[in-house]
Amino acid sequence: MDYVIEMNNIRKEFPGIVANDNITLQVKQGEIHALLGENGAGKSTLMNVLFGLYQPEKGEIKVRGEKVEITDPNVANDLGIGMVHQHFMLIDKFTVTENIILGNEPTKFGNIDLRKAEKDVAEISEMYGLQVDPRAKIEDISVGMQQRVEILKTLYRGAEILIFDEPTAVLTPQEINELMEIMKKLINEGKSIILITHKLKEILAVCDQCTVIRRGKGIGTVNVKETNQNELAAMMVGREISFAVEKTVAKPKDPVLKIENLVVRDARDVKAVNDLNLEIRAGEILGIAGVDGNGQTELIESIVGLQKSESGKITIDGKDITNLSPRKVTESGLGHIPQDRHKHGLVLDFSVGENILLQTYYRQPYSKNGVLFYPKMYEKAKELIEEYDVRTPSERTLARALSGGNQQKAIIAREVDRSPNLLIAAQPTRGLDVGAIEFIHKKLVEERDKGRAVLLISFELDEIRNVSDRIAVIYEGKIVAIVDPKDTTEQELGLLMAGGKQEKAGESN
Amino acid sequence: MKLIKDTAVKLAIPLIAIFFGFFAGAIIMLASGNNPIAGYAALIDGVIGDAYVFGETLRMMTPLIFSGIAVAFAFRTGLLNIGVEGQLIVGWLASVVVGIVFDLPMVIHLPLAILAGAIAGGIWGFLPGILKARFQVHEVIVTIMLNYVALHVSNHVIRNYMLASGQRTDFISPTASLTSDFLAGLTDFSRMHWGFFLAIAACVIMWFILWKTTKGYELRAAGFNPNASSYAGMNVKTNIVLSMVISGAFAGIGGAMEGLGTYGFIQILSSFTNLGFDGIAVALLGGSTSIGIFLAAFLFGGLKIGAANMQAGANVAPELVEIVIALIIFFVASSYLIRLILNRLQSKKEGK
Amino acid sequence: MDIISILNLIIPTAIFAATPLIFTALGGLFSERAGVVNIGLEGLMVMGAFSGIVFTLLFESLGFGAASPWVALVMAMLIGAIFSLFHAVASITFRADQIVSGVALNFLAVGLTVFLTREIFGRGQTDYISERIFRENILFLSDIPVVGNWFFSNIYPTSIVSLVFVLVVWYVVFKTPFGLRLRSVGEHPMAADTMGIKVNRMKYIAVMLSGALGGIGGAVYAITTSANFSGGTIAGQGFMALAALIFGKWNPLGVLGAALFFGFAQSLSLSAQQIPALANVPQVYLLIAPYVLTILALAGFVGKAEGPKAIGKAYEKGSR
Amino acid sequence: GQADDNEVETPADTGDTGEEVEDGEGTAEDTGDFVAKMVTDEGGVDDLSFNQSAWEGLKQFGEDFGVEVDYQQSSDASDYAPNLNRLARDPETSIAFAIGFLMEDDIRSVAQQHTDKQFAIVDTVVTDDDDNTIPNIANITFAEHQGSFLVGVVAGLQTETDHVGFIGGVESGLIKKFENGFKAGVKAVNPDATVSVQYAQSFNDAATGQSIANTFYSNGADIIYHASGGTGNGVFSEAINRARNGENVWVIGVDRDQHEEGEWADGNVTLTSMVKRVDQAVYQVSQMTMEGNFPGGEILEFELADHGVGIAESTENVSEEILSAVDEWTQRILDGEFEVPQTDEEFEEFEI
Ligand SMILES: Nc1ncnc2c1ncn2[C@@H]1O[C@H](COP(=O)(O)OP(=O)(O)OP(=O)(O)O)[C@@H](O)[C@H]1O
Ligand SMILES: Nc1ncnc2c1ncn2[C@@H]1O[C@H](COP(=O)(O)OP(=O)(O)OP(=O)(O)O)[C@@H](O)[C@H]1O
Ligand SMILES: [Mg+2]
Ligand SMILES: [Mg+2]
Repeated sequence: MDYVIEMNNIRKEFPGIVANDNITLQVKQGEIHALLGENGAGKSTLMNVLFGLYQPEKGEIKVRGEKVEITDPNVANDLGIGMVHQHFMLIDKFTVTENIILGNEPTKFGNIDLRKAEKDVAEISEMYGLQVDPRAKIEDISVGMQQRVEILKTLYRGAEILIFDEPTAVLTPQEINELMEIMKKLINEGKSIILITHKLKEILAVCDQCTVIRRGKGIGTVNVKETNQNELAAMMVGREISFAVEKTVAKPKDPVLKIENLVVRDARDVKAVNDLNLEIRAGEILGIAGVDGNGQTELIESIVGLQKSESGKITIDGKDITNLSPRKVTESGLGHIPQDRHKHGLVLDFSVGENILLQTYYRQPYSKNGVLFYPKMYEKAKELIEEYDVRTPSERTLARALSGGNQQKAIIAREVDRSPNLLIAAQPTRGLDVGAIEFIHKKLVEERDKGRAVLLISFELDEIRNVSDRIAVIYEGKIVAIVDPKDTTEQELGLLMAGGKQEKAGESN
Repeated sequence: MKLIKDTAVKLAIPLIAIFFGFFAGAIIMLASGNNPIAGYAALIDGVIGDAYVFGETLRMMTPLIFSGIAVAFAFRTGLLNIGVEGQLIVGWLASVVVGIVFDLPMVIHLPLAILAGAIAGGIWGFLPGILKARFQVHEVIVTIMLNYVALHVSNHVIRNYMLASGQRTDFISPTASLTSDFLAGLTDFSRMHWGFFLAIAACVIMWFILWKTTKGYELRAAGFNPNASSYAGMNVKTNIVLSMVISGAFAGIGGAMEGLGTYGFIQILSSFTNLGFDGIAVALLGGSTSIGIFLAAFLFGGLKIGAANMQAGANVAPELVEIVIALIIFFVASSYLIRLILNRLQSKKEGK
Repeated sequence: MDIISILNLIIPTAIFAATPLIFTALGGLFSERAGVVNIGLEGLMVMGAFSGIVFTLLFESLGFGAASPWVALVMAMLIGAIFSLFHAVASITFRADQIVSGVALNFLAVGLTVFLTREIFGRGQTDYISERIFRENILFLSDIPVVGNWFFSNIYPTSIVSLVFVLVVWYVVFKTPFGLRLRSVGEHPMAADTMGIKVNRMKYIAVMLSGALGGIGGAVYAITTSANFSGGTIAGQGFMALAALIFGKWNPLGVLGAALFFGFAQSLSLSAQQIPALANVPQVYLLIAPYVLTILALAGFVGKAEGPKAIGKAYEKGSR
Repeated sequence: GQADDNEVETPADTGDTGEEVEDGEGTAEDTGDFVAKMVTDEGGVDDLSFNQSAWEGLKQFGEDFGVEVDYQQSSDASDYAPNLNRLARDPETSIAFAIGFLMEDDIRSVAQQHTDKQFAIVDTVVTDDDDNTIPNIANITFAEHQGSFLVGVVAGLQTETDHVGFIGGVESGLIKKFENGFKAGVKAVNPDATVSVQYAQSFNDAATGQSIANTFYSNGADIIYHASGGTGNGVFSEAINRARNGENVWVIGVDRDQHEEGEWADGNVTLTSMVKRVDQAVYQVSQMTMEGNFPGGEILEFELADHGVGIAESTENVSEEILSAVDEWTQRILDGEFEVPQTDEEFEEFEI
């Protein structure tokens, strides 16, 4: 067998934890090799070892059959290993070209030869079909294009072996499809790929082999052609996972959220939400499907009170909340799981307990006349930690120290426990493993069954289709269609999201 | 078990840093031909040698505690207040003005004068706060600029409206004075005054506001993550302004301590008092905690008072003390180094 | 007095007052662009002023003649760079809080220089230098009518050097691979690391450059203006340089503008008493004018100053 | 106000005081026990100014009489009180000098607390609440206006542009004496000359000093008298720059002979200096005290007649005629022909 990469018996420790315990990973030339495992299983760590960011305590690495010491990313680059990181390694204020050439700049008389650089970038992007604008700044381009820049970075350095760490977690369905195409193209060009993803469907779609790890230990490698979703999930979690969201038929009651002719302008003064109308009833989950950038963020922020709307009216349970402050809106019965948990959801340097009380600290019994009662707060936090199965050493542990899934659970505990009549969940499962996803979906359905209205926003069509009772498709700031998930296919949804008309979608059926 | 060890390490770090600082100071003394033992003996003698110097040390601590708290409070809420110096000066001026101009019974006059200091300092903190909240102007520049404005404006007011003799204003009326014959008697005529106890109270108040009130919780949250705070319904802009106002008010009271306690007047300042800048060091050395600030102020105040005796008793230039202070701050800041050493020692012990 | 002669008075003074600020703020630019906050600029200037004077005196006595202050400038640059290692080691290697470390640097500089002054001169201030840097007319350029008068005649060569430095720094930071890497380290050190850039080495270089330029800034001030050194020679200029850096939005040309603005406001306030129209304005308004104008400018039209993204944080491999 | 009736009667040069010991009333045992100490202000004993001058006088006194002398350095204003107190409580100290008017309030309280001790202060008069002098403080003042008048005469005669300048440090009653004396001197000999006046509002801002000097010179002044401490360094820098370009500009120094400051490769821009003989004053008061004539409660004004103020020795840039004019004016002052103005009001009324 010709392995391009052999990682044998790798051990990597962090203070107090063994992230990789005797893991072996063997990747063949020209294959897409999946790496699967729960949050915190040690996948990123293993790949960072391969890329030279971490040094393993034990084990050996062979590249193309030769034993190597990868002491830093430069060595990895020289060996033809490139990595697209889970959290993008891009510099927002730099242009695409600058990001790509960084550390490897073509020069002319001592200064950067930007013209040559841009030409080189255009050439490579042409070759692999990775559309980018070489002069655009990273902060101005879409996440999908950012990802292509990441890939270009590795190719620019002549990488033959590419590591993708959860590349699809932040992409829209369209972008995911494009990425899959690109990966296939890369394989055809003779490259080899290691792909980390939590989405089993993706593994089944493009991968050849799949290595599963659990809690830092290697569980085994399977041939993707000979396996299925359930088997993979079981290997990864160590138990059976149900993928279908179990729920009964919704029994919607009175409308909770009513949005009429809403107009919101974004930072660039464009009407991001343009005359939008929407209604959600108690006891139903309404999913909003749409390609990123069609007004979802502005819609949520204007409901929540973080952004002023230009015109239109928003009511919760008949109460006008248009342009009220976030605090007033929350008190009118809104719960909100924000899409970026680190930026908007948590104060990472606060304890888990303090984070759980982030919306209610000012109320009795946690405080009175402006004085806080910490014992009461922590008592409550402990209760919720138990109830929502937040895995944390204690309620006083800093939120920073929790895994993404558990951070998300803490947020959900906070938002759901206040029994809001309206719960907005934005990308609630992004980057989480299937176990955590299962838990969160269950919670959303439970809330629905308690008679709450749930607004779900997600770029994952599967999630939208599985969880929602109704799906509203948003396009250019308007709701262009409302469909029933049961009799709408993924293709139809995709078409609607791309601006196609509902009738057409129906016709094509 | 682990918790106990963590606390022990936390306590050990400043102590080790202080030791390193003094050790380095000893080496410098040796290198410059002085006797470090005599030098430090004189230093210690100059801090706790008798009631007078001890009283002076406590007197020196008083404004340092306030300026330390002012810096720490802003720091806790994510703001860097370099303007404590200016806030302290206007607070000093305002308290003295009230102390001179009004004729009131002490129970009203003294609190009013202190309040005047707090308000003036608060206003001086409000400006950078509102500019940051409304226009995103970097608070560091504004506070630096306002220091100079405070200095010139205060000198202008003194020179044109309040000049009594030489370079200073009149004395404040006794009803606004913090001086205490009792404390002075206790400490052999030192200038220690009631303000010291106000400073202790301020430590408690800062701790209480930050850790025991909903406002403090909001302020800290906004300091760590303004985005998440506004998502959680807190008004981040108001909190920025409030934090700067409170910080400035603490600084202003620190100035009132000088005006109502130590001096009883304000003079034309030919340069900054440095009390505000020292506050940055006090706050950071004290880890922005109340107890830490108190202890750091003691160390600073003591070293400053003791420095003179070092020169008198052992002929060591007083600047040595500044070097030692700087090195202590370095070592505290480099706690990573100390942790590394401690870990090394620990694992060696375990290895055996 | 007509407007031209007022400007004749103010502009050269503004340039002169701005020069030390320009050098020092350019130093701060390197360090902060690489993600290391430098509140220690004040201390670096102190160190530079001290070295500038001490070495001028030394070289004078060694018979270097008119070259003495220039050689001393170079020495001040070196000493500044070496002294800045304190900040670098503490904040980069030992992950000290950069603000704390900068504050400590300021304390240390004043303590150390005055202590050394006492050791060397037996008193709290140095002797006066007699070889100085003098104002000169710049060949040809000074003959340009009006403008030549303002910018090129009777100007300190150090001011011209500072202008050249602005252009050089601009070029280095924005046009060379070194500059790109420097900025990447300040924006996203982990990204830079994955691209094979030695993050901490870049930071060290940047901090040392800030020490070198801060040293020059302090030395220029001491050699052209105060002519000796004492504990009070540098009193706040470093903080003004920091303000110029932020005001100038971490851009060399911005820094130049900001420093000139400070200089202009200051020299206007000093000259105002000699200008009939302004002679009756109470002095306090003129004294605070530079600072108030700066604040107004920031609030009014300059607006948000956003620094390098990863500024203030020590880089640990693998942390997020 | 200043009282002139307590003038010192025995002006002596430090050189010939050795004799007087033998003549003096003090016995050998007395002198053996006598200890004179001083507290410097922030400048320190080596400030090239009046602290240094005071210390030189004290040292000379110590050498001449074989008695112990010492000093205490203050690093900032809050050190004055502890330093004075340290001397006051030291049983050995026979007389404690406070150098500088900034210590006025501190010496008052320390002296009132230690009534058995002997104190002296330079540059001001310390009074109690009822405006009476304090019995155990000797007040040493100088007639700076007289000395400034003489340099004003020099400037008025020397100027070729009929335009001279005065740069003050921080504006205060004391510096006003320099200003008004100078202006009066210029007016006396050259009534048509313009005198530009500006205060830097700092004693330690050479850049501002240079900028103001630049403005003055650019506007046609050719001689600048400065009374501004370290700020004056910038005045010298500016003058040297211009002198090198062939301009005929001068600086008049202050407090001591500032010849050194004006030196450059091809010349010297120091025209002359107004010196204030603090050393003389300290020496004489020490001697009086040792001899049992402690001038407690008295106001000693060291003036032209006592050689307490005057023109510096370095006058090589001043012509013979001008020097003889100075002598003439000196005599007229000594003869009491007119009073040199000290305040703005007195200057307004000054006619000659
Ligand atoms: N820099 C670090 N310092 C300390 N511990 C770390 C560090 N990075 C990772 N770990 C720990 O190592 C373990 C493995 O983390 P890793 O990031 O490899 O997980 P992962 O499999 O990539 O998870 P995910 O699916 O969430 O991306 C975790 O338990 C984590 O706590
Ligand atoms: N420097 C660190 N110190 C301690 N733990 C760390 C550190 N860096 C990462 N971790 C831990 O690594 C684990 C997983 O890390 P990973 O990068 O995979 O994040 P995650 O759980 O996937 O979250 P997300 O992808 O949503 O950011 C978490 O437990 C996290 O707290
Ligand atoms: Mg990962
Ligand atoms: Mg993850």
